[in-house]
Amino acid sequence: MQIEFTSEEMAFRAEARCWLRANVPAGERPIHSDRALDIREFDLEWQRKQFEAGWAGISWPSEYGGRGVSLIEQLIWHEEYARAGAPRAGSCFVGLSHAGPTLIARGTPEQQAFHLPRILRGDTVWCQGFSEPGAGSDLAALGTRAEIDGDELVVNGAKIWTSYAAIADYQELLCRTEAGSRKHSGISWVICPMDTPGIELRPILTMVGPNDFHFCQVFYNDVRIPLANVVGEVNDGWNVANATLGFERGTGFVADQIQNSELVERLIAMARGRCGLDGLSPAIDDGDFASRLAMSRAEMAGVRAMTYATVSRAANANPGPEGSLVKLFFSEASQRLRRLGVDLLGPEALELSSDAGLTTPYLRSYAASIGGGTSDVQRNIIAERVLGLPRAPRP
Amino acid sequence: MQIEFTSEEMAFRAEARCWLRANVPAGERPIHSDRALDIREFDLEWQRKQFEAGWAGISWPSEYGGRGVSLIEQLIWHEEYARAGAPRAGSCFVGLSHAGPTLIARGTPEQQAFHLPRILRGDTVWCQGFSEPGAGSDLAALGTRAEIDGDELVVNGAKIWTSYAAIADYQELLCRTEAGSRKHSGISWVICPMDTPGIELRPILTMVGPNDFHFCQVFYNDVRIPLANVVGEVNDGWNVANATLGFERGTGFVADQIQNSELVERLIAMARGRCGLDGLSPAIDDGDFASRLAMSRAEMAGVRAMTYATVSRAANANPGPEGSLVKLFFSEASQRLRRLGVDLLGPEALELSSDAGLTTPYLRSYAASIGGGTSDVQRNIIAERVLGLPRAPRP
Amino acid sequence: MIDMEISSEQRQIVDSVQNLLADALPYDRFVPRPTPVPNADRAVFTQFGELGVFGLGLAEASGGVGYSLVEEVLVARECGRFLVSPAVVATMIGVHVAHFAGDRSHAEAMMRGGTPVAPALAFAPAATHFAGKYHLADAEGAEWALLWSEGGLALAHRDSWHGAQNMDSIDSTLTLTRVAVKDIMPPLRVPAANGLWRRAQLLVSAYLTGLAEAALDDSVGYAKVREQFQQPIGAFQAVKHRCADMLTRASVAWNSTIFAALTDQAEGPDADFQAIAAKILASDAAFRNAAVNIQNHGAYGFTGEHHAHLFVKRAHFLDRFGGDATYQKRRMLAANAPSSDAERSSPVDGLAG
Amino acid sequence: MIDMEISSEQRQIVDSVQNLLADALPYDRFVPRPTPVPNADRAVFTQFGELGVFGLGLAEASGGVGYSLVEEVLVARECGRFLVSPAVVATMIGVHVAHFAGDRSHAEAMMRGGTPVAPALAFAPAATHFAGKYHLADAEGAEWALLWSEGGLALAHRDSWHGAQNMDSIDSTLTLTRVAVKDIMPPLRVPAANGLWRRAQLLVSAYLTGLAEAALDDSVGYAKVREQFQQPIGAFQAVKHRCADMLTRASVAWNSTIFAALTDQAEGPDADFQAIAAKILASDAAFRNAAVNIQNHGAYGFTGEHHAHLFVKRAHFLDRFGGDATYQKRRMLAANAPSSDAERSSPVDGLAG
Repeated sequence: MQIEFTSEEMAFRAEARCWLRANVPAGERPIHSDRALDIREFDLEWQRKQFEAGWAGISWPSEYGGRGVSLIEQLIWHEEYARAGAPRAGSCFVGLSHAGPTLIARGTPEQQAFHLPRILRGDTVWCQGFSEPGAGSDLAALGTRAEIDGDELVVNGAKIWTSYAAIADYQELLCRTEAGSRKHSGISWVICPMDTPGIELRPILTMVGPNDFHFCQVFYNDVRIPLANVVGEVNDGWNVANATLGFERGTGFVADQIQNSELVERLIAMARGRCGLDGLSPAIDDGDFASRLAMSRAEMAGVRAMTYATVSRAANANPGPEGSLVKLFFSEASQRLRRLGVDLLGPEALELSSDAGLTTPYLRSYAASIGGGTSDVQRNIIAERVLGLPRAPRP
Repeated sequence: MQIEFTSEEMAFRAEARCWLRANVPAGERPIHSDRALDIREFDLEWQRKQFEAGWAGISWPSEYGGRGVSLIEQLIWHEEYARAGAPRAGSCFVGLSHAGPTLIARGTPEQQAFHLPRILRGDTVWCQGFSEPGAGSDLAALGTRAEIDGDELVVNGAKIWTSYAAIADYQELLCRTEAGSRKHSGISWVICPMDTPGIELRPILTMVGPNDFHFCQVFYNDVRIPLANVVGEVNDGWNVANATLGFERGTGFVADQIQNSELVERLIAMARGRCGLDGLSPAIDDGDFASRLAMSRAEMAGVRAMTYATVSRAANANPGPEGSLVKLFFSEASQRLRRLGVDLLGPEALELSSDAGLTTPYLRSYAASIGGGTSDVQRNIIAERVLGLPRAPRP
Repeated sequence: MIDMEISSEQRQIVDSVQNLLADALPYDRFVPRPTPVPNADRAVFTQFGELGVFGLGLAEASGGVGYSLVEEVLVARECGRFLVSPAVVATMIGVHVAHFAGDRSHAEAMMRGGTPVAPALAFAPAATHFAGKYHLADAEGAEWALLWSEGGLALAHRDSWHGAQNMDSIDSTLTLTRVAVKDIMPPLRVPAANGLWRRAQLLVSAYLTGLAEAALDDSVGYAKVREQFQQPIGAFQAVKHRCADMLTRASVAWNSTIFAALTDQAEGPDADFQAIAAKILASDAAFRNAAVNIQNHGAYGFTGEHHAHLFVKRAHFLDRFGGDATYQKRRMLAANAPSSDAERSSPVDGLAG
Repeated sequence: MIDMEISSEQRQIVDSVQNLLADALPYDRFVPRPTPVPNADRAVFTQFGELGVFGLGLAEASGGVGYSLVEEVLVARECGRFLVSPAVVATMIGVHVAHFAGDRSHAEAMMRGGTPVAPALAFAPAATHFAGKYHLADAEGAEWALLWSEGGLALAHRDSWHGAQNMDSIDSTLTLTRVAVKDIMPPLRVPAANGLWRRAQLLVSAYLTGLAEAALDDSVGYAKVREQFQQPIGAFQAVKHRCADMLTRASVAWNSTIFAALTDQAEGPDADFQAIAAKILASDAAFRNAAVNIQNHGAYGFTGEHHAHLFVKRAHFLDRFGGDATYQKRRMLAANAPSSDAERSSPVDGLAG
């Protein structure tokens, strides 16, 4: 066992840090969805900048145009990325972390040649079409169907919780290509151009704010997609979708984790600097704030240790269900931390856009234990697949 | 709505308070079970004292020799009882709160005439024989069988978690009198004299301390009990056992609740008086102690409000599954409070018999969410019987 | 006499308020729109006034309906359930403040519902006077603000709101206005010693309890119909147990609130103690039930299309009204315990000691 | 290089310790007896000594086995799993204290396992010297006590234990002795600045992690075989989710502990920070898993016939060794954050910043 970086890794860190500090966009990333095109432009411009400097596709193999660095260097990159205050990948996320890697794993040379460079150099935005209304945590209940009609698929159905649908060029779309199939069989993974006739969008307001239409519901009404857009085999979409599950092997949320660690430090400084209830002593002396801050600080250190362990394990084995442990712990610790932030902030927490900037992310943190598999789902995975406890009886 | 005591109730309180203050035993109740006979003698003597002064059977109707007071007066009695520091009923509890009331509800005149006065005047100790090894929360899985042989029952099987079995004269025993019956049918409620040949005891050590053999396992090997000892109809024992469920209608744990309220006050005083980590400022300024103390104080006030509400509801209706709400909340709040006590106490908490007397009851509090129906069982009852959520699928 | 059950007369009051709310202020008034739309609840304040909501607890001789704090608590709870603008609570309290301050004409105007009172959330609730910074909730169209500090309660006319500044509100259905008040002691005020603050505290606790209860009802209703893995999610023990815990918290909150109200009515020596405990428990129940309700709804709970998020946001407003949980916990420790030695030594007491 | 996986060489060490423990110190040594029987674990300390447990992390040149803190951490974790007397941890640390203080002969005697060291739990861990009141755990037969305060670590010979008084112990398998130490600075000591306290802290964290893991294993094993309502209780989501949370906590505790140990080995600037975080997380995991394990066992978990209760009681001892959670949280806030500006401004750092 050892945690000590090689001189190459240290040099990589220095290079990444140096470049990031110099190149991170100065302005704030737009957040309101009435400025959706601004968001697209901001995200793509930042992606182009990374591409031009050779940082695009940090986790992609170099033969596909990626940076092709080791897992540890990816970790270093994400750490430095977050510490430099770089903006989240945003609308480029699905292309870089899901669609691109899936094409690398299962796409045809033609699919790869067309799409991968466009993703990397910041030309195209992708969105995801996995979740469906009514299916919730039960992904196998997928009902969007695609009939094969000649060399085309004819898609009918609906998807939901699709981020950036309104500004995406393509969607990774899961649909049932075998009528009557159940659960995980008979599903295909399809590249769906978002300008295809028959696609309609309904923006969904989140609880975060009056203009936060982060998700869309996507309706498909006789949407005709070339059969050549299927990735992998027809009816093998479930496996194709899972091909990328372990792609970033635990580094995917490093930037979020670092941001939360930095948030703890900021809150500690804030609690030292602000007066508490009596207007005299600092808030850190007040009630249980000190204890909650200390616990959050320890928890975020714990999250980092978990991620390092995941990266370490990934060097030897494919990632297993243990990823659920990090997800479960991190999402709940983040929610505690975000709530602590608004409690410490006090009156200003009622202001959505206060200078402290704590309220909006606090509200967004309610999604942490829901998105990407609810905490209940994570606990089921841990109990059944890691601990080997019996599955609950199914009716 | 109103909470205001009548002059009769106030007079009752004054009388109870006055008598209790003057008559509560001065010495400590023995606790170690190597002094089991001392415990029996202590409990019975205190019961006799209450009987002689006319306080025995506070919840029993006067026609059966009880004090026959209203539910509110019972509540007042328990409040004053706890505040006077009166010892818990201990080995007299089952007779007074379960066996006696069951005989009142379902016993024959002969059973009543023999047993009730002996319970009231502190002659006999009763124990309970409901739980069985392996049955746990699933009471309907009862397996102790009793064959009818002439005018006798022949009992074979085992019971567990029987408090005071070693010093009890009688046991309220549930056994399966109909071979092959399942769940709640075919069970009888039997008065089992504990000196009947064929009964063997195995004391069970609790986690509380090295001599805390609070429970026994009870083995029945061809134990012959007169058929006349069946209470209610043969095979109707489940209903007989449930006849007393609502007997004290929410007042049964008032003394425990008051004791916990008084514990909060004591801990607050202790936290004000003791130095914290730095040896200078009081512990109440330390970390999260203040917050936890405030929360416990509020929670115990909440428990009291819940109990008053239960008593209020009982005046109009039979107690329903709502009792589980108080049980669930009280047991978990008590555990938090007991843990807070040892945390505040600090080093001395490692001493089982320290002057503060906080460690033993802290350890005992681990049973609070298990005994009398685990918290899981309470939550199932609340969800299914109060909220009407669907029962889980059974295999 | 321990009677914590709702009487048939009280049931009638609750029913009539529920009917009005279900009719005039259903949850679907919060259907999201492209631009935020603050609530228009004050449009029905005159109906509330006609129904007697604002004068419910004031004596008939003073122009009120002649009921007590208890009936006001019952109504405030329903207002929480229906997510009515918290100005309704502030207006209920405002009537008493104006009345105690001897201003009958303003009290009557408030009772009619024509002059809504906005809750003022103090930046420094521990101050012993009224000057300072406040957030006003839903102040548009309000005539008064209800100030609340350790100095007691006071009404500040909108003319005395200095430097009013509209802020983006965490809850887009409630406007949020920063104001400064310069009056150390505004003319229409009631000192803390009067005990009216307990009434205010309990109306806030009742509203918070209503939030906790409505969040529970929302979860239970959803758990019975929403299916996952071919069964209602309410059959899953995780969901089931969360709902059981929600009911437990809501039940503790309600019983503590009504117990405190009855203690206040009976002039019990522990009225302060109970009022503080009730606020802590109700606030805790509201926050936790609101969060669990979102979780129980999954992604749908995180949207602005369902009203689950409003329970969270309202809890933040009401928690701060009269001082947040951190402040209440400090007061809880400073309060006198109900079973003090003083009470014990008295042979007979008027209220259960 | 990020390698947090146990190497095959380390696996051999763990296996040999596990084999010894399973053989010599199985859980059934705690079968309850009518009178309390303190553990007799020190009887196998010489076997531990022969196996090299006590000199594991000391350089070969100094008479040790020549492994590092990491291997000691792996062994301490197994000791926690098997509920070995915490004197084993104190003895492991004691060897280093004696060595640093230059007392080779005592270090060697401790390494052989012939002179056990009892953990001394300070009544005032924040003191900057060593004089004061202590609880010694399992001191019968011990030659030394390991004192631990903000002054560092020190060994107090049993001749210097004043007013030794045996107290009823919360854990009847561990004797509890009150003693007073009068030496402000005992001769065999290591100042806090030396950093040996981190090693001690991490061995304690590893033991606590072992408790948390063993409690989890106990629950999972039971949940698979114990049936209620005709199915293994592990099929109930409530039990299942509690077990998942137990694993999560144990996993956080272990990874934090080993991460902190590796940081210490690499002389990372955040070594203090990580060591404090590890103790907080390991202590939390031990307490909570131990309590949940009792709950998962129902009434059986509350008995003294099963060893579930010992995880709780050991957690209380180990939590206090080096200062309890309240104290650790205070230190956590006082520690320097790992990503301090100082580290950031350096273009290249030796350890992940």
